[in-house]
Amino acid sequence: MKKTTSKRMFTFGLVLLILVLAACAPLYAPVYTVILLTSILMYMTIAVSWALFSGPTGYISLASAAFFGAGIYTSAILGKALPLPLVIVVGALASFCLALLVGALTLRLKGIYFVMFTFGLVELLLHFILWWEVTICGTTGRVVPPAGNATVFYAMLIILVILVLTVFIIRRSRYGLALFSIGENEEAAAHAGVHVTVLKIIIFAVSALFMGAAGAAMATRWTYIDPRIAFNPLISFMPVLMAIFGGIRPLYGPIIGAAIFTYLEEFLITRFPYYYMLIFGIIMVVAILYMPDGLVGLIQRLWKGISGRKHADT
Amino acid sequence: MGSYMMVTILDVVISGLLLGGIYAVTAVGLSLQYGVARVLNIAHGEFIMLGAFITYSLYTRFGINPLICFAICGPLVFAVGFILYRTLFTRLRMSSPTPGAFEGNSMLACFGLLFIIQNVAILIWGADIKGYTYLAFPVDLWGARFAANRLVTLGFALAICLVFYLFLANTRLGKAIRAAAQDPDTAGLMGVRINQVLALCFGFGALMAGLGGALISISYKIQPTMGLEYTMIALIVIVLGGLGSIPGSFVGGLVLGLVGSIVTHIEPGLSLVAYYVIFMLLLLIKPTGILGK
Amino acid sequence: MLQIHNINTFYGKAQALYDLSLSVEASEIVALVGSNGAGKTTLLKTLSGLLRPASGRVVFLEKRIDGRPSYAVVEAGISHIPEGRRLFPDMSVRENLEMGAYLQRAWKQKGESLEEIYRLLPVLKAREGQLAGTLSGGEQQMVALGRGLMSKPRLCMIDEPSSGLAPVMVDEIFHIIEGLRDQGIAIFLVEQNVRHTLEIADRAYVIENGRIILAGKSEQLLSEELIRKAYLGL
Amino acid sequence: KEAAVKDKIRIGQAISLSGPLAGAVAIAGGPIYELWVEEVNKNGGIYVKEYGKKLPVELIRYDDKSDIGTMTNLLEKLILEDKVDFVFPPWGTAWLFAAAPIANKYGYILIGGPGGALKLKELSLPYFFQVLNFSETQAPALADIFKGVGVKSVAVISRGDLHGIEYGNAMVPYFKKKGIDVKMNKSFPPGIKDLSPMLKEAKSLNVDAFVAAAYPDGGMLLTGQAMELGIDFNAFFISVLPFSPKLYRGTFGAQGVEGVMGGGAWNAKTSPGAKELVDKFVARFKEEPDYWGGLYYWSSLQHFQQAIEKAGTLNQKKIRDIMAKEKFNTALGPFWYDKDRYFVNHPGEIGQWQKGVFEVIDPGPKRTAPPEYPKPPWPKK
Amino acid sequence: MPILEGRGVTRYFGGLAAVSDVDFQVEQGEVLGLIGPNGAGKTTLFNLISAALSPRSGSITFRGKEITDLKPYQICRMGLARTFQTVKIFGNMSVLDNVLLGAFFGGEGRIASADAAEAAASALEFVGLAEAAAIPARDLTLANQKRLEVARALATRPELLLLDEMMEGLNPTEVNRAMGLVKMIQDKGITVVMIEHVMKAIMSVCGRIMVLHHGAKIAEGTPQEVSTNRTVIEVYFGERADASDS
Ligand SMILES: Nc1ncnc2c1ncn2[C@@H]1O[C@H](COP(=O)(O)OP(=O)(O)OP(=O)(O)O)[C@@H](O)[C@H]1O
Ligand SMILES: Nc1ncnc2c1ncn2[C@@H]1O[C@H](COP(=O)(O)OP(=O)(O)OP(=O)(O)O)[C@@H](O)[C@H]1O
Ligand SMILES: [Mg+2]
Ligand SMILES: [Mg+2]
Repeated sequence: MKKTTSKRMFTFGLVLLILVLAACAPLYAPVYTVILLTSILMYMTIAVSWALFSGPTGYISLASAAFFGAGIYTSAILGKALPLPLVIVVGALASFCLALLVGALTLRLKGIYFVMFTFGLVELLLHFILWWEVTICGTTGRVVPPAGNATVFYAMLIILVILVLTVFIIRRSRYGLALFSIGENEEAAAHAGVHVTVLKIIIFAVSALFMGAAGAAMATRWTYIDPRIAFNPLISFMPVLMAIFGGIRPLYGPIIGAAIFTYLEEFLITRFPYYYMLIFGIIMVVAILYMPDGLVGLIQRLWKGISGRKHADT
Repeated sequence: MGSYMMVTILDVVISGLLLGGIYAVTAVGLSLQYGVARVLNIAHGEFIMLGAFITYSLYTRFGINPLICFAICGPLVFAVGFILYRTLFTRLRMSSPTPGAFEGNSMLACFGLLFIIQNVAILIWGADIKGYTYLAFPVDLWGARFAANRLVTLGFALAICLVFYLFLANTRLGKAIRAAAQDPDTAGLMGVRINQVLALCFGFGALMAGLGGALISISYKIQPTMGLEYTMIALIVIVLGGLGSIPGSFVGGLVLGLVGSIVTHIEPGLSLVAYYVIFMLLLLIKPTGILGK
Repeated sequence: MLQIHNINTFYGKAQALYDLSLSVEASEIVALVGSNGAGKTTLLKTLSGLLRPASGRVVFLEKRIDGRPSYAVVEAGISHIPEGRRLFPDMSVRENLEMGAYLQRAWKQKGESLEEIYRLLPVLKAREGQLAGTLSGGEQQMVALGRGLMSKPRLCMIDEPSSGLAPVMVDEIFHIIEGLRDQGIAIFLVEQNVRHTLEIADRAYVIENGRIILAGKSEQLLSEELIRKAYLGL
Repeated sequence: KEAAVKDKIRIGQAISLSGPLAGAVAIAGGPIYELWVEEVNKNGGIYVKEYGKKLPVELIRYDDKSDIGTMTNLLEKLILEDKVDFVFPPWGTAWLFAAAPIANKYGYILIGGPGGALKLKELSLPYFFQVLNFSETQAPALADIFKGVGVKSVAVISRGDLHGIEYGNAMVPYFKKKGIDVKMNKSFPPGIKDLSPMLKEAKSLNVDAFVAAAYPDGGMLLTGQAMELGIDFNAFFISVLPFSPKLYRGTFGAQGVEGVMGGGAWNAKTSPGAKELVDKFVARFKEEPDYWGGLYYWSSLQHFQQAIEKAGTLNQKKIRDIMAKEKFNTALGPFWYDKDRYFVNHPGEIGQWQKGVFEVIDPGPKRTAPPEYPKPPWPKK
Repeated sequence: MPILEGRGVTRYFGGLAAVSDVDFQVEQGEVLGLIGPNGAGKTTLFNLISAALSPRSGSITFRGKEITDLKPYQICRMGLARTFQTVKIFGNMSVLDNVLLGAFFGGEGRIASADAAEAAASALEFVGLAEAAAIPARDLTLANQKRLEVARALATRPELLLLDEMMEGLNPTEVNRAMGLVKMIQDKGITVVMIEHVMKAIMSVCGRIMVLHHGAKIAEGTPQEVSTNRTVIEVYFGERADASDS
């Protein structure tokens, strides 16, 4: 009992320390480090929000780009009129509403059908908005007022912290349990009293909320956006890979995955511009071969090896 | 006037089928890989790209007829797929704790493959768009006009899919493949050599991708980065048609082609929007695809 | 024809079978009884290659089969009818049965085998085209049994064939099993219907906590006090 | 003290080496920057008075994966981390939009290469220079040419994006002004797989000229389908594609592309410097350069080099001020920017393939050959 | 007033009437047995009651309220829980979490975490799985998975429990124990409807038995009445009907 509380204190302290260090980054770190950290934060946010819903339920969503894009477009439309925090809130709400609608329509689809529907959603939005702008508005693309590097960094940091707290609370509550049960056997969950549909839709929308917020904040870095940029399918795929790479189940899996993925990619791109895909690909294949349960699995195994404890962990 | 209408309709329908045929060939292979071997092969389009570039090189370098290139690039790509499954994916399947984990892990591995294959292709062929012309002349059919190469392509697409379907539906191996998809352990209890069958499936999937690529290179321009686009189309087609159903993939491909052709005829700007609208509507009406169970 | 020597099997770190040995001869029914969680299913899975024994030997018709993959075991002539039916849910009843005849030598005669199965279990004939996943529990159990017989095995390992069956059908199933023995097929039978099983079996083993604790002729065991208390509920 | 160790000029460029854009980078613009760096170094480098010596140039290239977010990060990395002396532009209009404000923020000169749009002017960024010609100069020239050869009616299709809209919007009024009947005006989405319905419709309307505001992917499909279906027009124009000898002439053959018009344009006859560039390019890459921007980018770099030498320092502000004012002689002749820092002295607006050469057919002194009209039918194979 | 009542309940699969025009009543506090040959429609009837399937016609009322058009979770929260013939457990969740879920979501209104934990623990204790609480549910043997389902259903604090072949795969001694379990459930005041092919259990635990055949009700009454019914013997028990102790 005592041991677990002291372990918990330690974890808490560690998280706090990292947080303080991160929060002060713009004060001591070179500007580019802050920029890099910002994109790491962005991927962390998307990966964690993705894992919030898709991790336990097993509904692999490829709609992240749609929700992220909704945030971006909000920023583009309201960026000049409203202050950044407000823009972020509106972007988040826009995504939330979009996800409610989409969720109500799609969440009865299962497996790959759901995956492809969500992917289709991104493409549909992209092509529809493109067509709308081209034929109805007669122009495409918008200019977003840029914000300072530190501003975007803090915005992303705050979003991530709120997100992590939210996920933590949800996971620890009864609803966390219910989400896992949906992933295991939806029918049985329903017969045990879980209002499966509503729960799925709400959590789906909550995860979209944070993606929208991230999109609204990040748009200020790009100055110019058009539908192709806003609804980039890479934004749907990368977080999934990062989460699988890190380990989907524990909260810190997608966080670690996003950090390593983003840093590794940037490292390779700048060192080996012509071969980085090759190297990155090989690393991915080898990693998955030797870490079948993600980085987190590896860490847990190492940890078990070190601490020598036999722990009946899932 | 009536006959003009008829010709227009014929034109729209056949144009749709011509496009749909290509979609179908690319999808059938993925259907096999995902429906049976449980590998959501994001690198499927890269195999298509390989097929296309091999054909391109053979034709432009050595003047080998693209249709004959089939016999070369099909087996080549099959071998790549088969070996990949035997080495990489079999190991992954054994080490993944659950089937769900295997699906996730194999998708990640496929992303790795996508990067590797694409990069290698860029290093070999360069990143730029390539193309050649073959059978680039018109053929008149009942008053409407079509490209000879596309008609040939459609013919081949039909034939390939048909042969493949008959193979799966009627042979012992075909049955084993379907059983393996549903419960590999129990299929093993029936005497099925699971690892071999799954590798064959993956290989056949790659083979179909290779042939699809060869066909694509005749009518479309190609580049090393073209893969993902075709992967996505193929995914849409197999989902539209019903997962794991070969005729489903075929029908799905044709439906998509037809829809595209009809909408392009009316308002080209909406043709891609229409793809997705149809796709999503169909899923909502029939959540398991057109021919899904 | 089947000899098992000192098999040890683990699930991860947990040991499920301890130094287990037994044998089955041609044309006999050998029963394996034991309470819930004793390791019966584990043993069958180990024999058919779904699990690997950590140590020990399994010899079938003079050939080592331990550690071999399932298909090799089936090819050697052992058919395993698994616990919990394990049908191919998206294939029809007929296709499920045909899969049972997947082995090259059985495939050639699959038509006749199918006739035979339909004769033994006429219910299946009526449901020929239905997807196996939509059958009732008992119907699935019958398909599983039929499928296991399609491979023309020398030895049939059956895991709880009567579970989920109505009493009339239970009688029927035991009847069929006796018929198999009469055709010269050896049967290794795991059953919870202990009395009925011991009535038709030639010999039986009793397994507890992964160890054989008792073995002998069925009639003897039927009168054994321990058996009566622990397994017959008397 | 820093001056003492300065031994080279480092230039950074974040550009698409992989992803969907990589194909276009390779045929339009990408190689020119490499050639220029090699050329400068062959001559010992750029003389910078401040250091009293010629400094060789090093090009640091990163791959943005055709992703804007990555490009902006890499550009800032180049500027902030790698502390390069100058930056070169990324590829593509949207990419320029994102890059220009960043470069401007850090006071880095950015000379726009491939890509650009009128909208960029609205941002009015002092460190941004634009070198390509666009719809506003090409559209009137095309209308003039059409008028001159006697085109009566035209069908216009445009890619559903910024490029297509600008071209589509710009051309139609000029055609109308010249009394040319625009019988069809449609847009198509990027990524479309079948353009034959539009060709067939235009044919059924019996137009003289078919005009497409398209990118290489769509343009290749369009040409291929027109050829396969034997659909001929008296004039056939594609905005972004025919300028590429490698891709366009290479795929369809000199006979296949005979008479096709495209945006651009220049060729070896444009100026002695142009001829020299073609020769150098062929010697280096075993193929001809692109006949739209190739000469422009090349000349803008020569202009840039002379501005540096004149400034005698690597100070961006000083160099910028010189660039904005001064006229220098380059491969295409005198090179200078207008008050918006847009380059004005284009060697040509419209080109046409004639006997394997991409001729400039604008009316006036830029012309290297008169237009061929009507375009001969597609070859029958 | 019966706690559960069905009128003319009918369900087809294609042309097959899996349940056809069945009327039934379940009285508060009783244990009702549901038997019939394989494929008779017993599981389908459970599915109709618990809203896993919707009937083609007919109506079902629970505690006087119409439940025909409700959703499974609503029915569960009203106090009608079930188990599945083909087990549906949450394999990768711990045994305890499986049951905890039922405790949290099964009842009407919110339940405090501590209470839920207690309810889950006592349900596990009740079915004899307390020791296995921490292991993943998929590692249980089939028979124990069935028990786990019972525990999960009990944790939802039901008034009526539908048990679908919970004793499948138990040997006679274990069946005795399971019968004790059912009696204890009944003693808690929970009404039980059970499908079972184990005659010994049905005969000694159930106060009343209902027999289905080809989707229709062919007999109903005390164990005594049913076991001597000619038709039932013919279609269900077979000639060994006397050996009901096996
Ligand atoms: N996948 C698994 N992982 C860990 N332990 C397992 C696993 N499967 C079974 N066990 C354990 O192994 C032991 C033997 O199980 P087995 O299934 O062989 O029993 P059985 O005799 O067939 O029981 P039953 O009569 O219930 O079918 C049990 O204690 C069980 O908990
Ligand atoms: N989804 C379905 N599609 C077609 N037929 C079905 C479906 N579900 C059930 N059936 C059929 O309906 C009949 C009744 O099935 P049910 O599962 O209710 O039987 P049961 O009485 O529970 O039998 P058992 O004792 O064998 O479990 C069976 O013949 C079965 O094949
Ligand atoms: Mg067992
Ligand atoms: Mg049943």
